Amino acid sequence: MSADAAAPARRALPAWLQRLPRIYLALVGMVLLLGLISPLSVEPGDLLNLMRQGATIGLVAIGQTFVLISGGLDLSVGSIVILADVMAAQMINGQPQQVLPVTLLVLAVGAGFGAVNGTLVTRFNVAPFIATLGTNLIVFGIALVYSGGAPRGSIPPEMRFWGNGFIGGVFPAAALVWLIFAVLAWLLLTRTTFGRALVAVGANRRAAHLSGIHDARVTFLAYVASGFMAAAAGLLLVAFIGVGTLEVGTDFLLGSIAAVVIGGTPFEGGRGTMAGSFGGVLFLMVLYSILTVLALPTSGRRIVEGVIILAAITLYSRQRE
Amino acid sequence: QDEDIISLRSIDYLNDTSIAMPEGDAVDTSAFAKDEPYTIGFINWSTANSWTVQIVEEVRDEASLYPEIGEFIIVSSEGDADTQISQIEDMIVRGVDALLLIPVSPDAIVPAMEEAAAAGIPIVVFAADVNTDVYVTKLLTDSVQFGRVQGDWLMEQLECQGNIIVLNGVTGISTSDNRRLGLQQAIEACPDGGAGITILAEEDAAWAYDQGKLATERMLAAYPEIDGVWSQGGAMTQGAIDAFEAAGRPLVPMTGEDNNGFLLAWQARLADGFKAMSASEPTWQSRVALQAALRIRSTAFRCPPSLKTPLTCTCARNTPMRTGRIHA
Amino acid sequence: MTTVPVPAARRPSRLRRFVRQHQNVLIIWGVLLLVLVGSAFASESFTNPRNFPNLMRQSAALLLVCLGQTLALLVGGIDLSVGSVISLVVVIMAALMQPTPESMLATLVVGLFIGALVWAVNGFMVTRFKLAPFMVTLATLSIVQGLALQFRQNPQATIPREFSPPFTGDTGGIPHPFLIIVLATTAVWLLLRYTRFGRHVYAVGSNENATRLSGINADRIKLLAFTLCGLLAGAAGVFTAARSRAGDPLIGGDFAFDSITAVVLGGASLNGGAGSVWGTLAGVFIVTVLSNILNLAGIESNYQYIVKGVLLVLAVMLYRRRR
Amino acid sequence: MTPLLQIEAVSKHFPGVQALSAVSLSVLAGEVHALVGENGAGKSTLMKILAGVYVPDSGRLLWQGRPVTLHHPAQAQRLGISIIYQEFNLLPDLTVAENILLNHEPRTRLGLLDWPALNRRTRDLLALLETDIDPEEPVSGLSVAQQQMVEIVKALAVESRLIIMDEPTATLNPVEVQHLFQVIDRLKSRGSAVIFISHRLDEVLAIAQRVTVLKDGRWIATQPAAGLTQAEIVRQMVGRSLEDIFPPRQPAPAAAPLLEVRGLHSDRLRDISFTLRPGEIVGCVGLEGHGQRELARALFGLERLTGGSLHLGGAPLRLRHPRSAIEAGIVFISDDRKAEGLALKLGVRENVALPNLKLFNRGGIITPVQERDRVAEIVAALGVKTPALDQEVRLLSGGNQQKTVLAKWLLRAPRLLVFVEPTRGIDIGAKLEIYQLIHRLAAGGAGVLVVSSELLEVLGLSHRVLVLREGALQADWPIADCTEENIMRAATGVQA
Ligand SMILES: Nc1ncnc2c1ncn2[C@@H]1O[C@H](COP(=O)(O)OP(=O)(O)OP(=O)(O)O)[C@@H](O)[C@H]1O
Ligand SMILES: Nc1ncnc2c1ncn2[C@@H]1O[C@H](COP(=O)(O)OP(=O)(O)OP(=O)(O)O)[C@@H](O)[C@H]1O
Ligand SMILES: [Mg+2]
Ligand SMILES: [Mg+2]
Repeated sequence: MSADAAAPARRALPAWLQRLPRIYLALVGMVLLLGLISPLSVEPGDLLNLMRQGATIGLVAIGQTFVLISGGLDLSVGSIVILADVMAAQMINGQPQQVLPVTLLVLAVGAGFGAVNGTLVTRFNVAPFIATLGTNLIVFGIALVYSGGAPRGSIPPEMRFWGNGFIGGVFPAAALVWLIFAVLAWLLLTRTTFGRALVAVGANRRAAHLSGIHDARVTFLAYVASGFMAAAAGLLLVAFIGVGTLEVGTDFLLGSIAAVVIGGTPFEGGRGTMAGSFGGVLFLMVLYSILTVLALPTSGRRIVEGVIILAAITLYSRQRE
Repeated sequence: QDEDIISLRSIDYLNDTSIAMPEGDAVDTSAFAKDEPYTIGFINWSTANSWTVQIVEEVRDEASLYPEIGEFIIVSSEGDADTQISQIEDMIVRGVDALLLIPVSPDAIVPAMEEAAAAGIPIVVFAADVNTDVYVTKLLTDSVQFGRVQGDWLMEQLECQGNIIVLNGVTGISTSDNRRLGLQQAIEACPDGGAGITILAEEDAAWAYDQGKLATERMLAAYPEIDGVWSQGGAMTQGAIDAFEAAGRPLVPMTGEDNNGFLLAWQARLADGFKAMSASEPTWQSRVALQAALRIRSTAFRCPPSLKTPLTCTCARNTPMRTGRIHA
Repeated sequence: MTTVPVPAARRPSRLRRFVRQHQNVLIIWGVLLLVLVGSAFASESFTNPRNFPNLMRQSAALLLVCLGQTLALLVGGIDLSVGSVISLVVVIMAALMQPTPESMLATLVVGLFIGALVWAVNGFMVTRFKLAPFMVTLATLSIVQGLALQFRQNPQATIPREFSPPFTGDTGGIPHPFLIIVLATTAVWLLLRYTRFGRHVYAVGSNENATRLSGINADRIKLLAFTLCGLLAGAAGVFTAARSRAGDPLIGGDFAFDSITAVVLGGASLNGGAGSVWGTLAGVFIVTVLSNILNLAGIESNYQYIVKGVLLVLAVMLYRRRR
Repeated sequence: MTPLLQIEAVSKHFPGVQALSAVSLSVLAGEVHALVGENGAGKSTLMKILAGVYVPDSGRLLWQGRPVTLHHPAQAQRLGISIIYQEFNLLPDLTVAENILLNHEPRTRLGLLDWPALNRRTRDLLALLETDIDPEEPVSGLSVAQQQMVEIVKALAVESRLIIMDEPTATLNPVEVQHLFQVIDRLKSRGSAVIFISHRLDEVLAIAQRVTVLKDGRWIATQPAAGLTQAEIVRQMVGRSLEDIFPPRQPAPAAAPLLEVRGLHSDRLRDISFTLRPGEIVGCVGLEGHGQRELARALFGLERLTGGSLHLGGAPLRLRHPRSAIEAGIVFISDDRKAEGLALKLGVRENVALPNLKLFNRGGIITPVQERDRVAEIVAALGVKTPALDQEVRLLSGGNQQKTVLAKWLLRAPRLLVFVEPTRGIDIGAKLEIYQLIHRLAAGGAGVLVVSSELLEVLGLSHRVLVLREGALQADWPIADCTEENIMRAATGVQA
């Protein structure tokens, strides 16, 4: 309707810019703002470090993107991250030769809980909100029981490198892990039949079903991917921390959803990009830096944080009519 | 570690005034006397926290020593006052013979506590303060003092001059707020009233390693000159240490709390002259609380309305690895 | 062409239609019944007469929030900010309230007003800028929490003792929370069922565009529904203030997830247009009873998580599978 | 006499399309004014401008001689304009009564909703069309045709001066169309004006006083219906004359049956058996709700069967999922394109590619170039009018949406095509193309089953006709034996 008037102007932009998720516009603005109030925080090394800081939540956001596109929601990621963290630390227990087998096991466990979510949603028709909320409680309980509330164990330096180290002394290893997964996920979403089917299922499940898409299987796989990515994030987190802990301060759940939605994947699904989610996570990281630099008390921080998120989504993520 | 706990078992805390210092006039609790077995309820404030896990383990162990305990119910409020109110109400319905309570909020749970008291349930409050006197006894270490001790140490290290960064727990939770208050008092106690100290940045890091490290990284990126770190939690301090080293910045004096990871990290850097201190609230206070509850119910016991457990602290002069109660 | 009589379709009996139309609500009440019976077996304290007022008190605030949440979900929204709103209401009421009846009444009104105001702002953002309610309320969650921390007093301000009885007391053995639950549920039900506004709420959530094309100002309906949602959150804040009598800036913490859980349990759809007040009521009771029985039965927190998660999923499975 | 409504030089541009270019038109009180044109000619756009949904880029509207601007549907309603949209705008979770009286709900003196009155008034309104829809039924449980009835009744619920009907008859059977025409006559005699849009030109000539033709967003002609012929209208619409809309039938070769249906039973089907040979086009008719849809759906695995068997090419068919049907070479075109045919928010390319992803992938990896080429080819072949391959489908005109559905199923040569209302909402030129296409596919050896409520379509297209009544097969006649009359008799069971 009236928004159509703006359309010709938008067409004047070069094609690649048009395709770039609009979050990057906001991201550039935020980096400029950060540079303005704290020039030291935007040196190249610091910007790369932002990518490292975003890596764990970035991995979770990748899985969350798949699930949101399918029209669902995964509330269990936070607990899966914690369980993976606790399991890895306790099982590896400082022994380098355990790293690989435990990593594989933990990823399988994450994917397994994803499969539980997927089964509840597709086979038993449980609303994703409730299914994943239930799993979230169960998985957290398991993490508590497994660790007795006080996780033990530690991570050998070889593995800690992936959380803390720098490749060639400059590029954060964690950021590399994130990038690799993001690119793979992007290919999966845009270049494979699975990705296509996923988008179609999110946009109109009935029509997709009638087009011969295994809608249940595709939805199921989205949850498996989400559980898997959450476990991967847990592994990266434990590599970052070095010990198992139930006391993870990062809010993986709301953080990941916020990043994905800010990145342009609508809450109702049927659309969405990995590049957008990637940018959404970076946006949050820059936002946190700005908040730190502003040195406000928590009350002020929370207010500014909310206002900036509101401003960002108002700026670019207007829902299309 | 197990041995330490066992050795602690035999202690009669209530008669050892060096451990539990009575304050105020003792009251007669004979009105509460009742035949065993007892059903005891314990409302913990959170489960996913190694300090409270230790609290729970110790009280569970202590409870196993007393055959007169018929049932010992442990639930946790997960830091939520509304949940805790409901749990107190549920304990009333359950008809527990005594209630051990770590308050989540100093005021919000008062009406529920009043109700429990009115229902004849003796309450033993410990580990966090509450603004009412309907409990039978209360067992505390002082959170303000905790922050103050940390702050005093840091001021001493910095000679009241320099830039510091602050890592809090969760603003709005009394423990976090009170410790922070203690820091403020320490700063203001400087000869110049604190004018020489600048708080560059301050953040809530939820007592967690990852948030402590991330917050410190952001602060390091923004501020080239940081002279001290006041952190009110050990895991956060450990994160701060790692962040300083990752940024290639020399370590500055840091405060922390009794936490194994932090203490180990500190010990490893002792030789390099890293200065740190650790304050600690004893986890065995839960044992004291349980003993008090049982005495209130079983014997005519003159119970002090308030007990103070000592705040211990480990400073650079001492060796950092203290006796047993550190969870390995 | 010849005109032919169309064979008459069988019209279902009133009862069968009622059952079919209210299938979800009936099933969820069945689930609630199961939970109640199971609880009675699990702990004898559950049937202790004291437990009834207890359960009512524990349900009332959640129910008020959930009624609002139901409205928000019905128009296709969601409210994540409700917990902060409760905190803010409680903090401000505690700071303002003096122990005089006038002051109490005035602060009560202020409390309601704050809730409505927050949601009027939320609603404005959602309708004016076409933003996703999830994101808007996630942002307001943060802002309002910040405000609650800003306005809190340290030490916490308290609320006069006399403020509680009208909300948490009882009259002639009937607990006031029970009356609040009955009144609020009935009022919202009447609103949804017997007013044009109520029907339009369902219409907007069911198909916003179609509603707009019917000449209805969909934005106004949404704005109003959101404001009502805020008003109910404010009411929950008032109740929580009466229950806790202190300005705790974090007391609202769990309300958002608990309320969405209860409402979705009650059959509301996160996509809008579907949901009912009676289903919500059952959902609230299920959530409250679950916590209650786990405490009464003395299940430890570590296991409480697992048991709660399993029961939650089982309850919904029992109920969703029938669709 | 001032016309009720004058449209003066109205233009409307959408990204990539000039939907209307300076269209002028007037509508008189008490007349039925038909609007015809090809798919995408701009008919619906013009109507939405009258309904206050779109604001024209230029031009103006005069209502009883006075200029008006309509920015919101409520404004159009206040003037007395009501509209039946081409795309349904019903609220699935609400009941029929709530839908029909949405925004006009009767209230008691207390201002509360009067549910008994709501249902009563709805029942009265529904009686106008002599339909038997239950006012308390949720709309989601209705068939497409019933939903269309609800849409019509909804527009009649308010006293309007101008009633716009955008393809109201597309889903109705002839009997229902007769009822609608009676209602239109009543409206006319009451002095209301009706704008009537349809691709069925016989209807247009039967009901309209004047006919306006649009082409590519331009006004072509407005003329009295009396004396006008279908051929003339088609010439104006298409720009050339179409000789015979139904291409000559090739006789179906005698061959072993492609599809054998034996003793099919389900909730709605009773003991249905028939065969279909390769190259054969079989029509299937019956009154709404008598099992034709279900029969078609059963062939795609969408109906729960309680008995009977299916064989394709001699091999037994077990259809557990649409995918197994697709893999067996069966395609199914549903009559509910919004719910079952298209993902409206996705582009044309994504929709067309969806059932065919196997064709352009290697080991699960899509090859975009191949995909684009194949989709472009079929889109061009079917003449889907879209500004870009990635245009969101919901922005296409109704007819072009339907063509997109066809495109997605015809990209691969299927063995058996099951069509439900294949030409619903499709203009006459495109219809011809689709018929030709069906013939080509049949000539290539595919079998075709067409379920249609357009009797003429079935008669013009099929080799054989199946008639269903109450879920049972009443007749299985070669086309030579079929007349409109005997088919209607078989369908209704009424002996003439
Ligand atoms: N995204 C989803 N959200 C909710 N329910 C779903 C979703 N996907 C599938 N389902 C439900 O799961 C059940 C099985 O779906 P469906 O019949 O499509 O499976 P399927 O595609 O046949 O799977 P497969 O071919 O692998 O057996 C259906 O009841 C369907 O409603
Ligand atoms: N909202 C929109 N955005 C972009 N293009 C649109 C929009 N609505 C319509 N169009 C385009 O405008 C043109 C006219 O469409 P319109 O719906 O008016 O055609 P129509 O004459 O009603 O066709 P049909 O007979 O198929 O219904 C088409 O090319 C269509 O794709
Ligand atoms: Mg049209
Ligand atoms: Mg299946």
